[in-house]
Amino acid sequence: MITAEIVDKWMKLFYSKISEQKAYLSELDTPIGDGDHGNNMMRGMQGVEDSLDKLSNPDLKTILKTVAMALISKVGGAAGPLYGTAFLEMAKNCEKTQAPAELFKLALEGIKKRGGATTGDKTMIDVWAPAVAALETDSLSVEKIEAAAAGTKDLVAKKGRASYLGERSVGHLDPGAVSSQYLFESFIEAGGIE
Amino acid sequence: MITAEIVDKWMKLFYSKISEQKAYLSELDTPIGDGDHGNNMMRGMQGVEDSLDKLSNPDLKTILKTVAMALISKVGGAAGPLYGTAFLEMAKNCEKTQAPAELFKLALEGIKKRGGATTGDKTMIDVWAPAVAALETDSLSVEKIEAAAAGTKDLVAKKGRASYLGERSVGHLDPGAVSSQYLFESFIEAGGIE
Amino acid sequence: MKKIINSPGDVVPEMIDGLVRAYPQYVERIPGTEAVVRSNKSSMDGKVGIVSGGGSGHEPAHPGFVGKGMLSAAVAGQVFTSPTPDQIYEAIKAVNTGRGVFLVIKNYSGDVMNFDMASDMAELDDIPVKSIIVDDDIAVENSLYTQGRRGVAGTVLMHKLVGAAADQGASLEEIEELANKALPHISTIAVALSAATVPEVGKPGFELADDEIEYGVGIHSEPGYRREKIKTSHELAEELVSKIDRELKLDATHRYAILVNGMGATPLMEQYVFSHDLLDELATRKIKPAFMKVGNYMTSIDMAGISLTIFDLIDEKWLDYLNYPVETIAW
Amino acid sequence: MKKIINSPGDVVPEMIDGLVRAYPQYVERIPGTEAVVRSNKSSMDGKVGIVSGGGSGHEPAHPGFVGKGMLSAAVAGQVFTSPTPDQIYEAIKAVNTGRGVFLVIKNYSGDVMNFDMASDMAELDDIPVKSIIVDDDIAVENSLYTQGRRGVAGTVLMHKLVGAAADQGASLEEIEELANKALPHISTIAVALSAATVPEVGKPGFELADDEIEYGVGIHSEPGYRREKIKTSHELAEELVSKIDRELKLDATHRYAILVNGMGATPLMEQYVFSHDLLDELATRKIKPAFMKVGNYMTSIDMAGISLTIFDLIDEKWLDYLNYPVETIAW
Ligand SMILES: Nc1ncnc2c1ncn2[C@@H]1O[C@H](COP(=O)(O)OP(=O)(O)O)[C@@H](O)[C@H]1O
Ligand SMILES: Nc1ncnc2c1ncn2[C@@H]1O[C@H](COP(=O)(O)OP(=O)(O)O)[C@@H](O)[C@H]1O
Ligand SMILES: [Mg+2]
Ligand SMILES: [Mg+2]
Ligand SMILES: [Mg+2]
Ligand SMILES: [Mg+2]
Repeated sequence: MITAEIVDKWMKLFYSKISEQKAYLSELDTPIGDGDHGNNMMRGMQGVEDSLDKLSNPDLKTILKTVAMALISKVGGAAGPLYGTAFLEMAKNCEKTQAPAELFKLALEGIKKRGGATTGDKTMIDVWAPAVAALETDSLSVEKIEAAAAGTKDLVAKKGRASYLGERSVGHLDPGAVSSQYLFESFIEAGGIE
Repeated sequence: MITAEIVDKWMKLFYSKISEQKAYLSELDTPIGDGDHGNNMMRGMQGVEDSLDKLSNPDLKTILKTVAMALISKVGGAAGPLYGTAFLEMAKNCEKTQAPAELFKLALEGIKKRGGATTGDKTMIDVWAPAVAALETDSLSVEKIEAAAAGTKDLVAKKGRASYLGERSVGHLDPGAVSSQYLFESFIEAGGIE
Repeated sequence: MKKIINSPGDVVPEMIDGLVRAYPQYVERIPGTEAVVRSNKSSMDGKVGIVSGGGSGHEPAHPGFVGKGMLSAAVAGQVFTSPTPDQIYEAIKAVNTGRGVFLVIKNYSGDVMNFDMASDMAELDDIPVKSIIVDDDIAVENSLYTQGRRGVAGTVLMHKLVGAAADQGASLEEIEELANKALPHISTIAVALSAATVPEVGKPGFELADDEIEYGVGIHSEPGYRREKIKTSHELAEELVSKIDRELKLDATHRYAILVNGMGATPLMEQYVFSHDLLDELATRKIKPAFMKVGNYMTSIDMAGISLTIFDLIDEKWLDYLNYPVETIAW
Repeated sequence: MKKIINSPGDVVPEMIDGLVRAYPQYVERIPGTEAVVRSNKSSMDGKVGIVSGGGSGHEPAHPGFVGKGMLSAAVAGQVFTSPTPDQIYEAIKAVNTGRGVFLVIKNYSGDVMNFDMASDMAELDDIPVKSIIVDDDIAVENSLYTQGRRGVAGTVLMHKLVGAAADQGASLEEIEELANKALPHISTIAVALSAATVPEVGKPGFELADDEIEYGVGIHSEPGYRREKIKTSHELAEELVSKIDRELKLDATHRYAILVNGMGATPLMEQYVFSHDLLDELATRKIKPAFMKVGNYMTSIDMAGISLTIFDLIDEKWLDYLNYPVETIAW
């Protein structure tokens, strides 16, 4: 059951992971991208933090929509619309269901639709898809997420900037997959699957 | 007595010294100028060589004028008009006198008039003026010329690019003084004062 | 990193501020955004609005091309990062005078998605929006299964084309048709001598040895297709022209427009020397350009390098559009 | 040295060739020289000719400013080396239509002497020649006993001024008077982040550490007045404005024109950020420029750095001259 409190905790944890790993994420984005993913996510999460600070006792829909709008209007690049769309989809549907498996599944569909990528394209989807599958069987764990992110190393990028490298993208982690790893880890730490 | 043969020999010797010292002259021009004096002189002496090649049995006036025009149209920068003017003055006056002391004196006056500099301004004049004085007392020697060029090291530049440095020009040889040193050395080697 | 900036995080707002205050006769800032719009508002009356933009770091693109006859507004994202949809949406609203708005988007996932979201927002306001996704960089092989090719310097020629058509009263549909028709005839290829340094990153996007160059790099330090020892300008011209030739099938009976584009740190001296070799290379193919520009138009911050764009002017009108007078900072 | 060139010795002729072939609508080469003249010959009829030039390496200066309303011809010497009198003389002859020729010379011994010799040659042909020696660089203390100050970016504003006056039919004497009157009101000061590399030399004219800048450098790697640790754009603006203020005595009741000039390798991003700080700095003195330009106008090959020129428009007409339309590659 996702609640407003969990989202609030989740975002705080995610923000602190992004702060810690900002340089690392940008570094991952350098050989196969344009070196800004850490900065982009940091700017976005600062925006999320600022926006959430202004809310008092928000309901689930409000908090999810606030996160979405902050990400959409602060991140830019590829990650902004994708993460933004994910939270927007959750906000849209959270009155019907609060089950993580269902909400994350809808979010993943939003990401796929927005970016036109699919599993195996070496994007954040390669963390989101296995994470959603694990949620559906109640088996999401930090290990699974880490493994999914690590698995992007062997893939050839088909979408995003890394795709310009073709075969040469092999051997590098996808930065968006790693930031998504942090997102799911934070979700678990925030008690999202208890 | 300056003759056409001496000028021809002189220019060949000067050309070969410039070729050897091209990099050194540009290097001298770097801390207190714009690093091109060697290249400028090299371009000029190539032009002189090419022009002289086209003459057959020129008289003194023709050869001096040819040198002047080649320098004027090939060197550019500050050195071109100055060396060019010097040879032009010699050409203009060589029908009246062929005495080195007199011709070089007129050349020096041309340089002073063209550039507005005087002795002690840390320019080629600081080699030309003592050289002319020595010619007048029949005492020109390689040692005197070298000493004159070396003496520019202690001077503060008042004209040319080096003057922008003011006091900071002290401690550096003047590149035009050094190329003038080669000019006079070549003249001696060519038998000009025998 | 040695740059004339204050805090790396403030580069974009300060740059836009400097630009609009230096050139108030051409552009002004859309309040609350990093987007600029024409100061000459009446020049937009009754015309389709043209909006472009993208990450910053490509100056003078895109704000330098805002003005009568070219762009109506330009949106600046963070350095090398697509602008956000809310800002693009503000620009769309600011230039819509009733005949709709046309978006010129460079083909990067981020740009495409953010401009898409902005179009969705504008459609809710009943503003008709159409767009072109420019993908002129032939360094990357094209494929339906990937992101496809990048949008680079050829985008500036697209701005010029649709800007001129809009100024002459073309409808949104006509502009879309023009853009779609012209796009396949614009090809660009670049060579880099050094990479760009994003202020917030603080070091170059890639390293090239003192005697190395890389063909086919993008405008965000994206890697290219080959690394080699430094070549002469003549050999570079040969390589770049032959790459484009394979794509456009250069034909002595056609008319071509040429854009030689400096990447930011490459002086005009080198750009003109390259132009000399390029024109020789084209002359061996019996081609003499009908239109040519040389300079910094779509840069990559302080990258050293050059790109060559060739535009096959198969339609008579396109040359007129390129020559059509504009009032901008940088065209 | 990594540059897009062929042989270092061929840079100038190849560059001029690339330029004239890229822009035949504006300029053409004077046969047998490295000088360019307007293609639009009729624009010179009955007008005083304006000739400028100097060493190469300052592109787009000087050929980029040749065209109706600005220069009639420009002569290019070797890199950082004054052109020779014979070439200048050819340019004078090419633009003389009977009302005489005005020379805009930057104050370097070489330029002054070579242009002088060319004037002497022209006078033998009874072509009336007058000139101005621009010495706008306030980094160097002025003195009657030295070469005096250098001519730098302010020279471009002088080109604009006398070019506009000539186009409007001013006589040689009127142009000389205008130039003499304007000169003391134009001041420039620069800051360098790195030095230029002359192709034939192959290494930078001076070395600055990774965190060092130098104030007051010239456009040929001439040393400046102070070396310091890198400063913020804001602090640079403060330093440069205060230097010029000491010279021009900035006055809120005056109107000013501003030229922010990139040295060749400094991207527009930094130039616009600097402009932002500059305009703030001027605003503290209650000054809002009446005219401003930002870009690469008088470069120093691939030097990184910026110069600031302030022009005190004490005469009403000068602003009109600056705004007067021109047909050039680079103004
Ligand atoms: N079309 C897409 N679908 C899904 N994810 C994508 C897509 N394009 C990019 N990404 C993700 O976005 C990440 C890059 O984000 P970021 O660096 O912030 O944006 P940009 O590439 O615009 O600089 C990639 O690592 C990848 O995971
Ligand atoms: N006004 C002058 N009078 C005499 N000699 C001068 C003057 N100006 C410069 N020089 C000489 O010219 C030399 C520099 O020549 P060069 O480097 O070829 O020209 P530039 O300074 O134009 O690059 C100086 O070393 C100096 O000896
Ligand atoms: Mg990125
Ligand atoms: Mg010199
Ligand atoms: Mg990015
Ligand atoms: Mg020189």
